[in-house]
Amino acid sequence: MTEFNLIQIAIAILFLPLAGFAFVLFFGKKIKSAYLVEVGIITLTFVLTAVLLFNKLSWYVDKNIVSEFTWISYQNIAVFGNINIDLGFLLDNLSVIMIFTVALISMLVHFFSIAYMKGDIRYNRYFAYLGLFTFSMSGIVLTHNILMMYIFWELVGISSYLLIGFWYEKKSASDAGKKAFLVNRIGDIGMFSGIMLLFNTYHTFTFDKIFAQVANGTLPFNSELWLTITGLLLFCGAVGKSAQFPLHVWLPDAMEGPTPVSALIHAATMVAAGVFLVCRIFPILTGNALFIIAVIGALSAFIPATIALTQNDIKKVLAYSTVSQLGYMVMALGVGAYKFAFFHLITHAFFKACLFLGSGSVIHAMHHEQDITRMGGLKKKLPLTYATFLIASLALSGIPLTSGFLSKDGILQGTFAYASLTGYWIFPAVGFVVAMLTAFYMFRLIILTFHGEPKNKEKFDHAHESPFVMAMPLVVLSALSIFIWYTPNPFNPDAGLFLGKWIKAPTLSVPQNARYSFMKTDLNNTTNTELKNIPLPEGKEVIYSEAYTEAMHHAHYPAMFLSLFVALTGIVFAFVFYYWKKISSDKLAEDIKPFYKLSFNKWYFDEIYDATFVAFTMGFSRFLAWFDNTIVDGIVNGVATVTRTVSFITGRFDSIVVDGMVNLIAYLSGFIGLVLRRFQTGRVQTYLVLVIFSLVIILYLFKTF
Amino acid sequence: MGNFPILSFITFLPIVGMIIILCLPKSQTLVMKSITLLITGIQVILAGFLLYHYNYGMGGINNPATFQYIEKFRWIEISGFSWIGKIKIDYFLGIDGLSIPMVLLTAIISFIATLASWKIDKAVKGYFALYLLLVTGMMGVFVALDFFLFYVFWELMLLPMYFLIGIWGGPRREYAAIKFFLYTLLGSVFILLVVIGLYFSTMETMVDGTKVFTFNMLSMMDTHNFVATGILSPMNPHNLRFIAYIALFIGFAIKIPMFPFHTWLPDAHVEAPTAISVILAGVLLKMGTYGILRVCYPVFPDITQKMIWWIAAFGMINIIYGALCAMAQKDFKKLIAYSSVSHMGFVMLGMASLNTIGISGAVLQMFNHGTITAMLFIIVGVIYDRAHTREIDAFGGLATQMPIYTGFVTLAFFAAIGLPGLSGFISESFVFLGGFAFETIRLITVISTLGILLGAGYMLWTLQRIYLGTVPEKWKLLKDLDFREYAMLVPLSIIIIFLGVYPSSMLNLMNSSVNAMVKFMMDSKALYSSLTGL
Amino acid sequence: MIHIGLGHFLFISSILFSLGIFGIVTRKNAVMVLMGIELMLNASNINFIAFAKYGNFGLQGQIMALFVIVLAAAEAAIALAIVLNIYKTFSTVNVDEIDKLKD
Amino acid sequence: MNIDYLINSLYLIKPEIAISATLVLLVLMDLIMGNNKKLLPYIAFGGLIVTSFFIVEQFGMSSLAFATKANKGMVVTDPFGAFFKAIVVFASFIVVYLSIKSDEIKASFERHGEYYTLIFGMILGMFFMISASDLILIYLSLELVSLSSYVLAGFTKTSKRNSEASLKYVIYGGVSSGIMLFGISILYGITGSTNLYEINSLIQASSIPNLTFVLAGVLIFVGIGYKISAAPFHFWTPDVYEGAPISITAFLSVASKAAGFALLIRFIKITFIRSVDSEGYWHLVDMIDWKTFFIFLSIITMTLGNFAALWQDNLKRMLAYSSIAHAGYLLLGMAVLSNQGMIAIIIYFTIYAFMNLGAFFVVMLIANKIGSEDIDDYKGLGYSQPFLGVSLAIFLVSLTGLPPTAGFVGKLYLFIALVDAKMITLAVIALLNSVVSLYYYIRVLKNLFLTRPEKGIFEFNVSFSNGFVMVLLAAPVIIFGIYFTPIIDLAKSSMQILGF
Repeated sequence: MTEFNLIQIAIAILFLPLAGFAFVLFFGKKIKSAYLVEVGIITLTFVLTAVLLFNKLSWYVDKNIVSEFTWISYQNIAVFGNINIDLGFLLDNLSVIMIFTVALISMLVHFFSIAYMKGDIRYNRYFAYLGLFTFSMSGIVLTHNILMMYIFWELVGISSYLLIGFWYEKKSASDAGKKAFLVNRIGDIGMFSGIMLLFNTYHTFTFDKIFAQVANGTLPFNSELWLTITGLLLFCGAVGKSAQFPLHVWLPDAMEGPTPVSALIHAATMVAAGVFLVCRIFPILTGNALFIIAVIGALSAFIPATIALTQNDIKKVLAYSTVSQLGYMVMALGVGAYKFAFFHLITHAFFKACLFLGSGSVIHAMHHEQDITRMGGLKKKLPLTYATFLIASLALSGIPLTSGFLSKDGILQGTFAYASLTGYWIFPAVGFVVAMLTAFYMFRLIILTFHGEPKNKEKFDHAHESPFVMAMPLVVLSALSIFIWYTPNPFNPDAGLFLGKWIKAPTLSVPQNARYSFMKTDLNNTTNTELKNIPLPEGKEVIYSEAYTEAMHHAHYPAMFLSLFVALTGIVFAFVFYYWKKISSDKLAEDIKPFYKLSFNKWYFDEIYDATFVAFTMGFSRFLAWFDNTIVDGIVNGVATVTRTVSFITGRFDSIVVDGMVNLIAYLSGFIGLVLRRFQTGRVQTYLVLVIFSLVIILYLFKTF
Repeated sequence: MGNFPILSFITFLPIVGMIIILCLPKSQTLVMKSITLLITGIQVILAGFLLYHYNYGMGGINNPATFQYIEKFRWIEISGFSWIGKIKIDYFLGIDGLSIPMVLLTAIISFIATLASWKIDKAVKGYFALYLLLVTGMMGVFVALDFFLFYVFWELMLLPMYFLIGIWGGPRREYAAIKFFLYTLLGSVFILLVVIGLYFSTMETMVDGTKVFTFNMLSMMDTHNFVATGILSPMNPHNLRFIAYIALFIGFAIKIPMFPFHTWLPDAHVEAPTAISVILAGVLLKMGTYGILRVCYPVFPDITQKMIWWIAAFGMINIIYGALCAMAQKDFKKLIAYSSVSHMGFVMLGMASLNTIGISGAVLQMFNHGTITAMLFIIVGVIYDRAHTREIDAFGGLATQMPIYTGFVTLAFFAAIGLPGLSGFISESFVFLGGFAFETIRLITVISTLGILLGAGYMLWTLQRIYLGTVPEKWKLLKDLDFREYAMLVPLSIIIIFLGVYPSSMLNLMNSSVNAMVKFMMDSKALYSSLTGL
Repeated sequence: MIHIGLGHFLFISSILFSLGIFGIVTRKNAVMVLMGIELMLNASNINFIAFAKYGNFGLQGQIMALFVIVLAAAEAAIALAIVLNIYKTFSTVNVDEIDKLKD
Repeated sequence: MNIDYLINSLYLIKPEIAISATLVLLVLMDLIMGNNKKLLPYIAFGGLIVTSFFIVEQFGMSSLAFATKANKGMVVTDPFGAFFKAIVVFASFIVVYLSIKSDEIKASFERHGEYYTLIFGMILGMFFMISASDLILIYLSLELVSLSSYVLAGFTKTSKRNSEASLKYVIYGGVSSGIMLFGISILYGITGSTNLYEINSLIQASSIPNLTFVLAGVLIFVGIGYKISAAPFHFWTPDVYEGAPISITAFLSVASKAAGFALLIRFIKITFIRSVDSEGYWHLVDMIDWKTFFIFLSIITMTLGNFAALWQDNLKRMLAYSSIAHAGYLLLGMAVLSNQGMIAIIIYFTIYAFMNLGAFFVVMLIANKIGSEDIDDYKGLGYSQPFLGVSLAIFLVSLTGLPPTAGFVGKLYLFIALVDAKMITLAVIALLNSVVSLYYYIRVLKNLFLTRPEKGIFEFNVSFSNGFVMVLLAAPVIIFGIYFTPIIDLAKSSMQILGF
């Protein structure tokens, strides 16, 4: 296949789901089985992505395939010079792997939904929205420029909005959709500001061109600080979309949407878009920016993990877990473990999608019961679900032989190496604590759901295993949670093609002195002079200095063992608390009530936001509306108090010119008029007196001239 | 096409229609409606014709040679005033890249608003006669190049608008109508004063070499034409250019409407019938910003450059203030009205950027806002026709009851919040990109981006309150769209999507002119400082 | 013996004029008001004649005075007719009471 | 002075003679015809037509009539005068027509002879006011107009309103003209002449006590100010306008005002002028600061007129105040003290004649039917009487001064004059005033179109002749709004005053 063929395939991949969306949207009403078209299209899309993936990785593994056309063009204009706003595709390994993942999960979710959504009044509409989402997500992944990414970013936001609020009859659902969109918009404002900065500096949106110019030393406002700020502003978009602290509040609420949607959008793909964005812009992230990203990631990993400990809604637990895992990835990027961040993104996508679909299966079986304290013992009823769920949980907890073990271990290793080089041990510390917490809450979930005695007998009795279309995706996804797909050696992720050959950290464009010290390409260094002579892949400079590689190497085993240890500890604790019930969780909760409440109430983020930003905005807008009606209108219309004092005027005036509030001019006019008409008494002698009087005044005034 | 006076035709065709309608007996309502529809339809076709033959390379702005479809002949000429020379007023029409989008917009919106007027049953004859007069006024403003003519058209639409709101409006229509009238009249008297002041400050050289005072806008833009002693001439050390600029700007700003002159707008919208709201928001508001671009900028480039920060700042206030006010509204239509205030703020911000991207964004936003808001008001009209209330809280769950309608609503709302793929996105982005590139207003631009959050906030909240949730029992009988409503909403939707995907079509149209404008503004900086230095 | 000069005439005429105005604004009876007007006119007449005499301006002043006298008569006639009509319709000639037309 | 000269002079006052002849003819016919008075208005028309021919002839003339050794001339014949006479004759045509149609006038049918005679008396007086260049003639003509109008204002003797109006008018007018006469006597005393041209040359030559001059000037202005109803000499206007028959009110508001303005312009320009510069600005003798005086006067006149009009419920009374306001606008043209201002006044008057007469015509037609001039009674009239409603709307919009009506052109030229004279503040005040005026004009429109009739719809047909005259008045208001070259040309050719 030629590159052109690949681009053609990519175009098809992008637009097929859109066509599906349009078809189902317009004909969904009339054709009952329109959804099948959409499912067919998405299957076809998946096939195409597979073809694309295979061809790209086989023949063009080190080549970035770019195709673009000019969307908007300006020649020779003042201030900017020539501007070509291009739209186009960038097919690199990152994007083809990502698009494959998206298409795969999307397809599986489509299948799952066929059964899960059966009987919904807007059945077809649901599939249309899924198509729209797939289209938007593909756009983010395939694009070669930041503007187009922003465009699809927003489209993804909209499809997410539509899907979260799919059951809009429920107020909580429509609320959640709105919240998701708005919170995302906050991040988007930052991202857009970043885009403005980029455009203002580089007059282009295309990643490659921007990177090239940064590498040439062109910086926003000629300052590294501003490059940092640009990076962070772009990262704001990721904060919103990937539900990072402090904008993570929308994701748990988004669980109001149908569960397959949660699996597709709010676990596997869309929320990973933020991470994908950071991967894309990685070359222009300065050391300072990365550090802040790491901090945000760490906070996002830690806080939701603590919250997940106490949640009782099965989807909420998974949602917080998702936030926490995304935090992991972001933290990994922040500490420079680029490869592992992306690796975790992919592995997490599969096992988290599996978990969500599994929970969907449970919920389906339990007739929309989501409270895990009211489940129990479902192992017998739903063996397949249980099995897949367990595999995915193990992966999430980072138990060997799973994909999660590989990627999470990589991340921990990265933080470890980073700490050893810079001394910020807090990152590995957070990483390990969160690993333990993850294992704990996942097994708490499993135990409460699948083990023990059923709490709700009636629903338990009616529970039944899911049909094939639902079970099949579970099996596929849990299979993908096994190490074998990624590396032949379950303890060494680098051994596989995935990390070994396909995914490489990109070349940094950031000026040397704005990088992490260990990322500098110190050409004066003797060890590096050798490096200089080595023909480098793609003819680019090496970004990781040896120190980092070294540190990674050293961190490998300690991190692995430690992570294994903490994961197991977590699992054990979960068993102690919930399976063997050696320690009463309730009693413990009582003992550390403040902490428990903090966790149970999600650190009061929603309350705080409601009380501050939301209340302020709403209050302010109400104030402004009042202000607008009363003061602004009033300044022109006449201040209300004046109105009252001269109400005897208004009484008449209202009926004459306008009712209600009248212009200040009107009042004044009215007043002047009223004064004037006092003179018009109807008595001719009065008039004459006035004439004589004014005559005298005129004479007095003019005598001086 | 030869010398066919197409601009006159497109402008005065509605007057012909008006005369025909006035001659018809009262009972022939359907004929009147059809004639109006036909006339506005022909306008659309003519506008399409204009577009088809439009030369993209010609810039216009200050160079009469690069205007297109020019029609120019002496309208008023009186010779022999020894002390003021000759008096002449030209009938001077022409279009450039700034006006052609507006002409298109006017034609399209007029056509659609005619459909929206279909259900008018009170004094039909008067309504359509006034309506057509209004259309002439609007079209005229966008094609006139003589300031006097411009002013005549500008005022011409005041009165029809007053009656259209005042007679066919809602319960407080009289109040709203007079408020509209007074505000705009107040604004236009300021404009008039500046028109006269400019008249006495500029002299045009005639073919025979004599110099005469002129109302020609394009002559006013050429510094050679200034009379040294004119009160608005930059050469005059005691000139009143600054005050005149403010007066002119306020005159236009009232129409935009710019904070704090916006209070007529919510009232006018709430009371006006749907079609008139569509016209009002779709076309009339644009006249304010068009006026600023057409007159304030090129005639007063020196002052404009001084005031640019303020223009941007007021744009920002409009954006944020309008959005916040919209958020607090309980009346659906009022909410949309305030959203217009907010969206017109983007136009002001874009204009203030003084670069190609920003001004293109502003002009594009004018067009886009015209179509999007028209759609939004039609949407309000649809619901009001059925439910006879616009109380937001009275509704709920209409998505279930009227799914197709809700589909259009969603599209329009998303367009209004600047969703990519729909037209609002590109214009807003360009406004921001342009504004950001101009250092003076960079901070303002960044603050203004809050507007896209607030915009999403109130729009989605409204969507939720009216269309999501469950349907109250009393709205169970509401029917979905009928054919006429489709006919209004579908074309607008197509435009919105088309321009969202292929904005170049419109951007290329205005490209040369915007560039000419930017270049003119840049050149004038040195030019004017040298003039005042003399 | 006092020499009667222009000043005396002017003095008299101003007093007459002022008295006329005084009468006009204070009298209630319409007829009295009209008499006030006559006083004013005659004040002017005195002026004209005095100026004509002392200023050697020719006959214009005297002619003017004659015209004014004639006009005053005409005006009085018309005014009295109007007052008569007022008396018919209002049954009063008190100008204070004739104030139906006002704001 | 020989007899030939006197006869030659008579040629110069042909319009006046024609009017006088018609007047005599009317009296005779009234006596001869007895009860058949229907013919009288047509005789009046005939007289007016003849007069108008003579007036047209005068546009090309420029000479003084009745000059003596002691007097440079009593009557001036010039295009300026001809223009204002034309306005008066035009107004007379319409007023005579109005009188035929007016129910008020019809009610006292037996006195029609007096009615038309008095109207022609007024016309004659106005003609002389317009063309007089001698203080004696000025005073006499002023009195002639006044005396006739006193009677006409109270023409329907039985109506309380009419009687009251005429009483107030006669007292007020008497006092004003008395004061003016006193002023004339002082001016005569200072200069020793009654001829304006002579006074002018005397003033230019010698220095004369300042305060006395001011006194004389202001006192004379009282008389003129009362005629043009400039504040603060306007008090009679609302009462008399409201009280008088509508046809007479219309006549007063247009013709009488035109004559007053002609007199004012001629008086100021001839008496106090020193020179006119190439830009057309008048340089007056600096004894009286006329400029400030007129600025002051115009501001208070238009402001007062507009603001007081806001409160009126009676349309006639409102139009009275509106005419005061318009006098204020016209005074702006005076305040400029330039030929351009004068042209602006002339233009404004041309347009004002159409729109004001038209408005009164509509008011009359409606009053004939519903017997009321109350604005509240106009509710919904636009629906039952679309023709009248639209016509009134056109007139009122034009009075407001909005394009594309002629009223805008009138205002435009006033503002042009102001801006050219760098009197920006005054222009702003005037513009704001015109915004205020919108309030009360629009209120009528609101009642016409925006409100539904309360008392039920009254149907009546507008007769063909009424419709024709209405179109005759309304069409120019629109046409001149769009194409105003003719009136400006007219104004340009009419601005020529003898002596300059």
